[in-house]
Amino acid sequence: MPSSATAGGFLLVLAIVLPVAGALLSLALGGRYAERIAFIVMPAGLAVSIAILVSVWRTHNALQYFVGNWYPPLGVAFRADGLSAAMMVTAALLICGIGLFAREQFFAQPGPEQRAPLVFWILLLAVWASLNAVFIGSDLFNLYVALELLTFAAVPLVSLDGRAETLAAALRYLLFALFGSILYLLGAVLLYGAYGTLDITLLSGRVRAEPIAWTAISVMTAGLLAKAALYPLHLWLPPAHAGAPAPASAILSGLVVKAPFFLVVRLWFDVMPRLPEHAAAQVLGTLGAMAIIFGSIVALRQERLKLLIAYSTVAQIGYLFLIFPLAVNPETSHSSSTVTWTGGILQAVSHAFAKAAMFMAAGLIAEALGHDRIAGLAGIGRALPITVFAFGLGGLSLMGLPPSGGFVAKAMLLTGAVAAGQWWWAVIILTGGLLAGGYIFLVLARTLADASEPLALLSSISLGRQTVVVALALCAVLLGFVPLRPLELLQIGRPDVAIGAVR
Amino acid sequence: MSAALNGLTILAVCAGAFFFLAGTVGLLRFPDTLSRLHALTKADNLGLGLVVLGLLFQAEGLLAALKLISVWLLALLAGATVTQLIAHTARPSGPQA
Amino acid sequence: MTEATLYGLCSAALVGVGLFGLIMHPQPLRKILAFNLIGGGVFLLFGAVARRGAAAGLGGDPVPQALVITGLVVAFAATALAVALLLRLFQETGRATLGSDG
Amino acid sequence: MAFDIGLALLVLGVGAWTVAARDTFAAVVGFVAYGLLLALLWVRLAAPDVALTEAALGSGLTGGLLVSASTRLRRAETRAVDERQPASLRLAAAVLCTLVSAGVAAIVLLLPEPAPTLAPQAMVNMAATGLGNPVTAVLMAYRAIDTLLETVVLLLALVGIWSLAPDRVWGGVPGPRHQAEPDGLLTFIAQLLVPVGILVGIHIFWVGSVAPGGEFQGATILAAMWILAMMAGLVDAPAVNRRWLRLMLVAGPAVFLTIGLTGFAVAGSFLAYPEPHAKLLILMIEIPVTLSIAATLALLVAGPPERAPGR
Repeated sequence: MPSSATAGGFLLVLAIVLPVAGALLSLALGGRYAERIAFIVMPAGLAVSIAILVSVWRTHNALQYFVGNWYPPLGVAFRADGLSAAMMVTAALLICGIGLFAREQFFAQPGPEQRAPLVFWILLLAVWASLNAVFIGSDLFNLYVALELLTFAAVPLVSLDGRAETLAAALRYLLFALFGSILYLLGAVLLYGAYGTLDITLLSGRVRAEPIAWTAISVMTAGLLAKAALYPLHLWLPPAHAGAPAPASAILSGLVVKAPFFLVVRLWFDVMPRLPEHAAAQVLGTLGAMAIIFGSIVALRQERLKLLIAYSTVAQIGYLFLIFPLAVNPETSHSSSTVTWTGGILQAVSHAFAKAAMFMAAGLIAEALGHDRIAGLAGIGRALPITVFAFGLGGLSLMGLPPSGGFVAKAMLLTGAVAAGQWWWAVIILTGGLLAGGYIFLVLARTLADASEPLALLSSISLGRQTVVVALALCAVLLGFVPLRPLELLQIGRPDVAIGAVR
Repeated sequence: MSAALNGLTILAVCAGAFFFLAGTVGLLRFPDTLSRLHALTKADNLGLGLVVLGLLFQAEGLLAALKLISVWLLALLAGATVTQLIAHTARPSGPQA
Repeated sequence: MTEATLYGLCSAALVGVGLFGLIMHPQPLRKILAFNLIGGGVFLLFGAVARRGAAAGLGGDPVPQALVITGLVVAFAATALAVALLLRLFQETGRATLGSDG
Repeated sequence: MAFDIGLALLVLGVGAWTVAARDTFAAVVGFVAYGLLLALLWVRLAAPDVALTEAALGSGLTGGLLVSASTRLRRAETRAVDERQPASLRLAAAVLCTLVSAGVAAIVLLLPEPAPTLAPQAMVNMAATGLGNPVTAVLMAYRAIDTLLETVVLLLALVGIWSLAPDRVWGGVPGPRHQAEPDGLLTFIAQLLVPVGILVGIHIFWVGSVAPGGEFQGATILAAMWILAMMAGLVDAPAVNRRWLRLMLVAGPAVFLTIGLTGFAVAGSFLAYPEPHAKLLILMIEIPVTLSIAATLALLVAGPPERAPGR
């Protein structure tokens, strides 16, 4: 392994330190400072993320940093490859968008300090810090701490309203998350006991195909699935994501569930890149397929808009796990598994934008109407055309229709399925798309219908917030112009570099 | 000399262990919280005291002996505090707010 | 069998026992308790691994030992948050369960 | 070895009992015993630092938290006892858990020989940190980033707990007010124990650089003393909007972060310490961190604000 930090490695430290410092300062100063600090940290953090992306792109190499000049296995390393950089920029863009959107809702009035604004801005920064720590973490225990940080930032977001049902949802979420953490930790100690290191790069060189590695990775994966809400461990997600305030839902559904998925990818493709395990990958794929079918069907039957969107998250998470049977497959060529892999990552990114936009659109609709019953949406399309438009754009990506990131992602997954000769995944992908089309059109048809009586809006929705929602939805659409082949950026710093070259 | 000290140690520690045993039996057999606490504290304070006494014969130097004694005193104090707290919550009228 | 192996096996059993409690108990407080039980088991495995790595005049590998200290603190924070949520839920609704599927 | 087997069986038995007990309060008491036995076990595993943490935090503070929760939930818990799962489900769960245990046990037996270890590396590099306790060296130097993030984790958990307060009491005081009884025995004992406990906490923290102990263990004892003082009514919990409290909570991680960042300039890396001053810098971090952790732990136990701010 390279023995020294790469130039620009300090950017990785900044990516974590900036939001952490912001959160600390917000708690210390309190009151109305929290929001101001967040709006200073947001552009700075975005700039850091973009700088990391540019640096990775320019040098065609992963950024690396050794904290305190202690080298693994004794010390802890940070490492940003193309995948990390892409995820960090996604997170930064979304956090900034959500922050702009939330400004009105969590505006601190002058006078004594208020609970919700202070807590929201602190948690927003904390979520960001922990996501960055997850994306650049290179040490399995450091990643555990990052995951816990993420959990403690995400759970209170669910119950920010303080309603009793959100308290129950938050508690259930926390219990699932803790269950996941403890399994993850169990796997980590097994790996340390066997190979004497927790560093991902070192582990990838030491791990052999033997029971101990299998057990460790399976246990860790099981724990992460509970955190990522993959079927059948999804029970906590819909009430938690639907019960949270709209900006919080956008964070939770768009970003937070992607972190455990990201770690599963790290484990399967980075920690043990040379140990393809067909059977276990098929299990993950099957769970993903069941999530797609089950989540979509239940979404179709929802009566409330936010719950529908939350169940659609359950389904969309399913797609992410289809990459395992398709990319971890000794029979497919390297380039085809790279296509599938790229498709999975694109799905994660475009779903993040689309789902955040949809949750925020639903939040605006609920704010205007005072409820989010789908049956009562008639006429809202005329009252809030921009918001409904954004909702539709997000839906495009969920259905996998062009032009949208979801289309490219699903097309890549389809290509991978056909190339691998596993046509049944293709059937699942297409069925999921149809079902998504069903529940999106169900909502859109309602919103575009004429109201039987003139609609009385409880509050007017500012143009600024609607613009933010459209902008995020447009990001999901723009991802649709990505070429239909493996992205060079995502391959930088991966164990088998050079696209298409089988080692 | 050392044989006699060893004998004293064994005697005291065994006696201490007996009180621990008695306290544990009391904890398991007594009917309500307050009498259970009674059995525990009486027996354990004495039991720990005897064990410490036994170990004092083996102590190397004054400092070690003082440390042992302060362990006993600290345990006495902590035990008394926790007992008070438990008794507060356990009394029939319930915990006082 | 060394003591490290013995305690390693003990921790494996504790993980199973705690897992059973976590799955089967309907009350959240019992689930929190079971989570701590599993935590104790997993941390004990760190201890067994550390003990196996005794070298350089140390009774155990200090790295896993330090990780356990970090882990214990995090587990305490998690327990405190879960208990606070549960107590608030009880205050608001008068019940301390999560409903049918909890 | 016989002692170890007996101890392991005892821990297992108590652990199983906390799952099997019908009464939640009894289960919690069992858990406290479980924690203390684990602490004993950690001594057997030559990990006195962990033993101290387990006894103070894993058994003591966690136990206290769960005991008070189970008393407050007593009515609800007794009602829930009858909600038992069907026998078939219990059997399936038992089979699953046995499989997990058997799997982990098999792996324990398969662990490679000789065991990989970082102990020699940790010892060789300890000179550069100026410390004498390798566990503290791991926590404060080699893996300082974990410790830094962990202090943030604690703080975040506290923000999460505070966020559960109803809006009208935001900025108020956690928990019910405990009245001191001027002639009460509890008040007397607490007055006696608190100063002694604070001394013990500081001692445990102080020796941590060379001997078993350190910031987490010391902070836990300090936190316990604060909690005791609050429960005995000697002091009231602070209102959560107090500036001094916020500063005290944030001071530890903030100083840690600041000294870490100066590492960029003076030692060439984030969280690196220039060699001649390493020990001094680590101490400068540890003192505020210990205070912040102690305050955070105590307030984590105290819970969300329940009384509206005065004045």
